[in-house]
Amino acid sequence: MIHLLAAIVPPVPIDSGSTAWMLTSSALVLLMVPGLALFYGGMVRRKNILTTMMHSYVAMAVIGVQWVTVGYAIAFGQSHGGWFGWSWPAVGLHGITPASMYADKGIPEFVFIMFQGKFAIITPALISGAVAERMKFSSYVVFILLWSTFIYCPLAHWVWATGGWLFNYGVLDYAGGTVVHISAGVSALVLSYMLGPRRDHPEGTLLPNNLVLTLLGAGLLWFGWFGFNAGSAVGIEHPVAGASAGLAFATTQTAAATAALVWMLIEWQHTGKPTSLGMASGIVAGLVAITPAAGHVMPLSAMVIGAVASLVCFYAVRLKSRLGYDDSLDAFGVHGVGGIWGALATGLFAVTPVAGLFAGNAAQFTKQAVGVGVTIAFAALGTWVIAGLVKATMGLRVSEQQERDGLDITIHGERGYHF
Amino acid sequence: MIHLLAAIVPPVPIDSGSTAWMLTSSALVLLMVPGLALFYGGMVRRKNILTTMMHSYVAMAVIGVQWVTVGYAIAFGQSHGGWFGWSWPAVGLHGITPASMYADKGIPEFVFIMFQGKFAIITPALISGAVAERMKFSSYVVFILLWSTFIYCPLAHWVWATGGWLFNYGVLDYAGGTVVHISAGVSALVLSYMLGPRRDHPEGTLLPNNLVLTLLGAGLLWFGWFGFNAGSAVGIEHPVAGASAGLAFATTQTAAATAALVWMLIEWQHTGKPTSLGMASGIVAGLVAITPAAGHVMPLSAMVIGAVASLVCFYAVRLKSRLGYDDSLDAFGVHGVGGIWGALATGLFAVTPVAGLFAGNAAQFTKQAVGVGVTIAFAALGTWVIAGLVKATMGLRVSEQQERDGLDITIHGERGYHF
Amino acid sequence: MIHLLAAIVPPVPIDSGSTAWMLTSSALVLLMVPGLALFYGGMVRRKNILTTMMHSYVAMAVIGVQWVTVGYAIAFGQSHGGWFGWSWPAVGLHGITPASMYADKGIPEFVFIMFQGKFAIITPALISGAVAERMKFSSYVVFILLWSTFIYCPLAHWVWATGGWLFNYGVLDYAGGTVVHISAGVSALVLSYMLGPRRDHPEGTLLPNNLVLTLLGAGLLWFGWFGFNAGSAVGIEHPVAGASAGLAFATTQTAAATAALVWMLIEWQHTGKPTSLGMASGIVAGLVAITPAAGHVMPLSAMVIGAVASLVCFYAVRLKSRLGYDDSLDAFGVHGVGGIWGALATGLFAVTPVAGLFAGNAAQFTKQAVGVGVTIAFAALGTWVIAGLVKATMGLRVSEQQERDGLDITIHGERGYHF
Amino acid sequence: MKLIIAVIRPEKLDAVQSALQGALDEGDGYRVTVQTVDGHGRQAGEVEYFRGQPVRQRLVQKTQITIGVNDKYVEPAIQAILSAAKTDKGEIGDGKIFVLPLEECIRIRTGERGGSAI
Amino acid sequence: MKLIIAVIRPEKLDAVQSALQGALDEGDGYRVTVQTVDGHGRQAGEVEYFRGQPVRQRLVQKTQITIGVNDKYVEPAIQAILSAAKTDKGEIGDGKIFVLPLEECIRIRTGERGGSAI
Amino acid sequence: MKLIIAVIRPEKLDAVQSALQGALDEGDGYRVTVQTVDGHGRQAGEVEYFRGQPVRQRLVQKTQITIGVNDKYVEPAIQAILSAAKTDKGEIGDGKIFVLPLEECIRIRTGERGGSAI
Ligand SMILES: Nc1ncnc2c1ncn2[C@@H]1O[C@H](COP(=O)(O)OP(=O)(O)O)[C@@H](O)[C@H]1O
Ligand SMILES: Nc1ncnc2c1ncn2[C@@H]1O[C@H](COP(=O)(O)OP(=O)(O)O)[C@@H](O)[C@H]1O
Ligand SMILES: Nc1ncnc2c1ncn2[C@@H]1O[C@H](COP(=O)(O)OP(=O)(O)O)[C@@H](O)[C@H]1O
Repeated sequence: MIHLLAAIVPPVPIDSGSTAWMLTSSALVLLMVPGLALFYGGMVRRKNILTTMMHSYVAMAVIGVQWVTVGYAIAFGQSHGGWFGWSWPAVGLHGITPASMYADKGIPEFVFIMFQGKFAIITPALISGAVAERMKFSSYVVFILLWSTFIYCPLAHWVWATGGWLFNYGVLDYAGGTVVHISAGVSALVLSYMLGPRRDHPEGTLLPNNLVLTLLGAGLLWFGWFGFNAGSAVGIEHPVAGASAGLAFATTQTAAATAALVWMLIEWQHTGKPTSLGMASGIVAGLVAITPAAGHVMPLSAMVIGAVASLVCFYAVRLKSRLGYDDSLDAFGVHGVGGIWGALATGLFAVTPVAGLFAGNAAQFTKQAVGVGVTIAFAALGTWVIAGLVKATMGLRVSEQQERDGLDITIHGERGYHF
Repeated sequence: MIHLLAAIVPPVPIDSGSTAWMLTSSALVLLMVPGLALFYGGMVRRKNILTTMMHSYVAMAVIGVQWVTVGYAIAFGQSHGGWFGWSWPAVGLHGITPASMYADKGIPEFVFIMFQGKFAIITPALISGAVAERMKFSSYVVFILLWSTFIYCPLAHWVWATGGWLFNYGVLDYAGGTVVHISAGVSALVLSYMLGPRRDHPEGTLLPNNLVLTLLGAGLLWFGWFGFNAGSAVGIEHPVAGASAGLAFATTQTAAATAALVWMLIEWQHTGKPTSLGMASGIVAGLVAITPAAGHVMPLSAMVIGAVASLVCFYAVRLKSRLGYDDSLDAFGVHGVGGIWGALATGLFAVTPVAGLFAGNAAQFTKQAVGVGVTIAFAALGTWVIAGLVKATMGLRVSEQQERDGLDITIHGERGYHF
Repeated sequence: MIHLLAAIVPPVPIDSGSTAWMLTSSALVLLMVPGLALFYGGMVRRKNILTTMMHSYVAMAVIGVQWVTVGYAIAFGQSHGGWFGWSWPAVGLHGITPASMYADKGIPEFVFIMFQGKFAIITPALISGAVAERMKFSSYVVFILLWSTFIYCPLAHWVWATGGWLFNYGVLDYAGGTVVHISAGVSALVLSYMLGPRRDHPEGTLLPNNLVLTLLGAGLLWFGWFGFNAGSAVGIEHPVAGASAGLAFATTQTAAATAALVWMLIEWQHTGKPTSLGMASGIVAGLVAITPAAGHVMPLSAMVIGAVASLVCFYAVRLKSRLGYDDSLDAFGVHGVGGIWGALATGLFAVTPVAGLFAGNAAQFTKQAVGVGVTIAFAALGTWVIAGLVKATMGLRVSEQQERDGLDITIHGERGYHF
Repeated sequence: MKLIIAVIRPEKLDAVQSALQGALDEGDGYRVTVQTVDGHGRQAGEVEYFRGQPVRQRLVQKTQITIGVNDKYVEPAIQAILSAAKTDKGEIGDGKIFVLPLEECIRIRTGERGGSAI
Repeated sequence: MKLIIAVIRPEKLDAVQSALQGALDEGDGYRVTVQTVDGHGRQAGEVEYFRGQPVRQRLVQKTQITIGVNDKYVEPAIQAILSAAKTDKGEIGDGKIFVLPLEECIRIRTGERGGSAI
Repeated sequence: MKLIIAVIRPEKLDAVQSALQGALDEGDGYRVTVQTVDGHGRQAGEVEYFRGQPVRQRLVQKTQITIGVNDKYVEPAIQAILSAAKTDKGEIGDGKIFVLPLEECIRIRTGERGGSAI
């Protein structure tokens, strides 16, 4: 998303078509949260399904409140030197009226705020894949609140807000390769190291309780991702429901399909078993990788991006058993690695509105690499500090007995199923 | 929804953006019905899951037909003294053409009819939460048909149709606090008294069969509710996809998030267990309470409305064991109580297009109180008469053995799961 | 969908409202694929749930790639004598730019391509209902790839592309009665004969593993179908989000509701048990039958179409045990029979933009009958050839032991549930 | 010592547990192991419908309870089950009780054996 | 009286039930209690995959059937199970039959005891 | 021959299986049948919450294992279970072992009977 400072553009009348699409997109991105809850929830053991789903749902509650309170102000308020935003009227949105328009896009500012708020909600929820089955729920809640405020919001400001320093430098991130996926994926990796592996992890009979949910979750994510990516045309053009949105929709669809196909073929080749979890993983890997590139590349490039995404993620996931960390549901393996590939690939394949390496503009690739490097460093360091603080004060892990008996009954006082 | 009489305004050309948003909103509201089916279905015991879901699905079938046959004519036909509507061309929609436009909103009348029809469908389905696990299916079908025709349609006319007496009086109900939630919630309460409690209820080992479904249902409801509330801008302004819709979207999101957070905190405080059912209940309570207020209040007020909604609903739900009625899934506790609070809160916090008490217009609060009182009285009395008739002729309850063996197998000849 | 050749019309500016609706519709149709996966997946036995869902998901992967590679070129490229299309720039979409507009509809061509691509994905997935629980997965993948390329794409060209011979002849098919449902349903029948029945089929204790999924799937299908049908206004008028879309939305809703109600009443009458599977089947039958007629008929006609759809499909499904083929999940009984009825009914009830028999234009009924006949013949013959080839080279069926142990574990190396 | 295995109606489990508590609890609770089974007796399985076609299940869902008891508690346990598991007038499907000889019983927590471990 | 407990392949249950019906039905049906179990014998558990990583299950799903019979029906019941539960040439995983002494049997519906209650 | 039935904590199953393998495997694997049960012993059931209202479950989930053994393996099997199923200091809920006389054992695959079939 690239956008201009609202203050300096003359008011534009409401464009009902663009507003319709942005309302729809915001709703679609919200639906990704239950989608993610199912995707992750299906993969854990029965005794931890509710707590895993709650990791996503509680983000809707906590970040939902944080965003309208201060999050939006930090991410999209008046820029302070390119490092963070702050605008008093944006606090609690108290100074924004229904008539306030967002930039020159013909949509109410409230709609833009909501669309962005959904991104702020889903990003910390992505991290939860790494901490499944062992993190204390209270610590998780505090962690995502701090992480969103001190990592996500500034990063969104750097990359997406007019005046953000990476925005000024020229990093392209259509819908959140760096801001959303790399930041979440890298933080997931750091957190999984800090937490340590699940106690019964190496023995490894940790079979998913309900792959139907995982498949359904992947389907809802795919559906919602059209809002995520094609709605991000809001950063590019007016009307929002136009050429850029159409392109982003087409590349999103193409990358997801190709990645799903390639992951399946890799599995068929390796083990002879094309799994449904592989199908779901391929879908998500393709969607992640195309995110930063969606409105910048052509569909044939999206195919390549999707195909390579499955290749690198498939092998990244296998790395984990060798390196000994326990990224339970591969938040880093899929979102981190897929996001890094996608952000770099944007620098390779971009054609609109800026050219990438293959279109003769090597400088863009450098910018993308810088964007990736900065995001990795900031997210890793920030997570290490925040999680360290939480560990020192509240602890990060549940007790051994809670882990053994399952987090659903011990933390939430419930069981997922009573059959 | 406030709207003008179609007949007296000059034709307005199609506004494709508004039409796009209203088509989307109508589809979103339909999706709330499966969402509700899951929300409720997950909470009952395994032996009653299908019949509980069927309570929602059959409303799509029965009210879906009733609405296009006579429902729309009663609710939105030419007003007869403000009490009910009737227009011959609206019967079977036979006099409405694809070119018929709705009022001055730039959308085809068919789209408005469909949007409203989805409200008519979901409202009786809400009631079903109170009758779960013991009501005769045939009686339920007859009941909702009569209830929709003689309670819902007139009430919608009173409050929403141009010329409706409560509309003229000035009651604000943006998307259905009185018409939908209070009417359904109060009727649920009356019905649960008339049915009596489930036989094995007081012993109380009635644990939900599948909370995953309940969480997913709450997620789908949240998603669909954006259509419900932000689509209700159709009553306020042109283009429909504009400032009012943007505001309604923002308050809906904010109230739901805040209510979910507050319900969780209350539970944490009370029992030490933040449950997933509490999360789902908080979401729904917040959505219910913001419904009448959505396009009338600012986001900060939405926070207060959501927070208080969880407080009052949480305690209302606990009341039930003391008062001895068996509102199985808390249709009254959440929709009735949340709706009453929301309708009153609209009178407190409204700022646009009419001011409420806190903005210096105490009269609006009085109007809201009258709206609430009238709705409670009408719904309670009407339900008592209709359910009384059904009880006298068909009976309301299943046999003891059917209740024991479960309604799925005895009424529908099926079991939810064959694992 | 009726549309004009893009080349001969002057460029039209982007209409953001139409684009918003087509983006939304495309997303909605994608969601129908997970919806179908659940609808079918819930009906099979536990040991085959994943493979059944994968039949739908793999279509997203395989046809998703095929469509942007060659499918769109064959279906909607420059017509070669009305028989098939081909345009070099459409191959890999490499010659299409974000600025390319579709015909005179004010939407980017990419959006039209995506919308159509979702139809291409779901159609072969519909067939999978007939082959459930016994078809080799690899053969299925090859089959749908060939079937889509050599049956679906040409048929879409004949009926929907400017210059297609059935299009020129005047067959009406608003959203895919012939192209989608008849072709899939008839192919399903042929395939179920070629495969033979499941080994333990006649004994018939084949109870559905999870009807909750089937109900949810039917709900998602209903929701997505609004995009399928009301999005198909793209073939009729500009703006797309206008009168025709509104009509199609209204008839879709009405037919689905009526069919659901009628199927329930038939069951109540026959067995005394109104089942949830009947509810789900009625919904789908109604949606199928209204598909070709959606924007051509009035709501009262939609009621008749829906009611008759449930009648004919209910009895068609019962035929199967008498004729001895094993169309496991009634892909022919519902989609084939419902589609034939719908396509013929379009010739009876059409009023806009062309009249049908009851409006005095008997010729239209003849055209519909020809369209139905041609589709049946082409699909049956084509499937017989393609499936014959696959059978001769790869075989169609799994081994006896794989069938006994379930396809999930033997083919995909997974189990749906670990409870 | 005996091992009592009883197959009962699922909906009678609560009543049977209460009756067993009455008969067996000596202050330290009563002990029972419960499982879900499917049975075939004179009672026929239920009929379900699949798209209009009736499918008769061969089996009916039942609940099986297993109790290890010292000899003097055998008869009280049987009486408790009989009284609580029987429907009003006794209906087909009420279930059955089997009594098996039990040679040894060991409490895992303590390693105790025999009658006191039960 | 004996209590026969047999562990068989799940897919053989239908055949075993039919065979038992043939061997035991005296006109008032046959009686059996069925449950789902997991077993470990010479047969190895299945391999599943989780994101490309093979996971070998230690246990295989089996079906356990329990039948209380009078002494003269013990051998017919065993033969019925043997004939119906065995795969063509007999394969590892076909299962096992255990026969236990049964001291008492009580029909809950009537309170009858002993051989006639079985 | 004896039939050993043990009720243990579900989370101990892996350890018990390994211990049994150590005690019983003579090169052709060890044999055991496992099922999920619900138990009531001195250990109380868990408390769940339904909209703020606590619901105490009467039963706790347990795992039951069944092993047919020849007489000389009875004690090793018991010791294996005891050592693996017991929590550190022994806690309420650790479970129980029952030993029943087993009259006959038949391998379905071969029809072998008796000690060699076990
Ligand atoms: N002889 C038996 N062997 C195994 N299970 C039995 C036996 N008799 C009864 N059962 C179990 O008890 C359940 C109820 O039996 P029921 O129909 O009441 O027996 P009856 O027909 O002897 O009165 C059956 O479904 C079955 O699970
Ligand atoms: N001695 C035993 N004790 C308990 N269960 C047994 C025993 N032997 C066999 N089983 C059960 O029977 C199932 C099938 O055994 P199988 O592999 O056919 O035995 P075998 O290896 O002796 O031929 C096992 O999975 C297990 O559930
Ligand atoms: N006498 C018994 N009869 C049946 N099951 C028993 C018996 N004793 C124990 N169990 C089973 O073992 C489980 C654990 O028992 P536990 O609480 O450890 O026993 P104890 O209180 O004797 O130490 C119980 O939940 C129950 O399933």
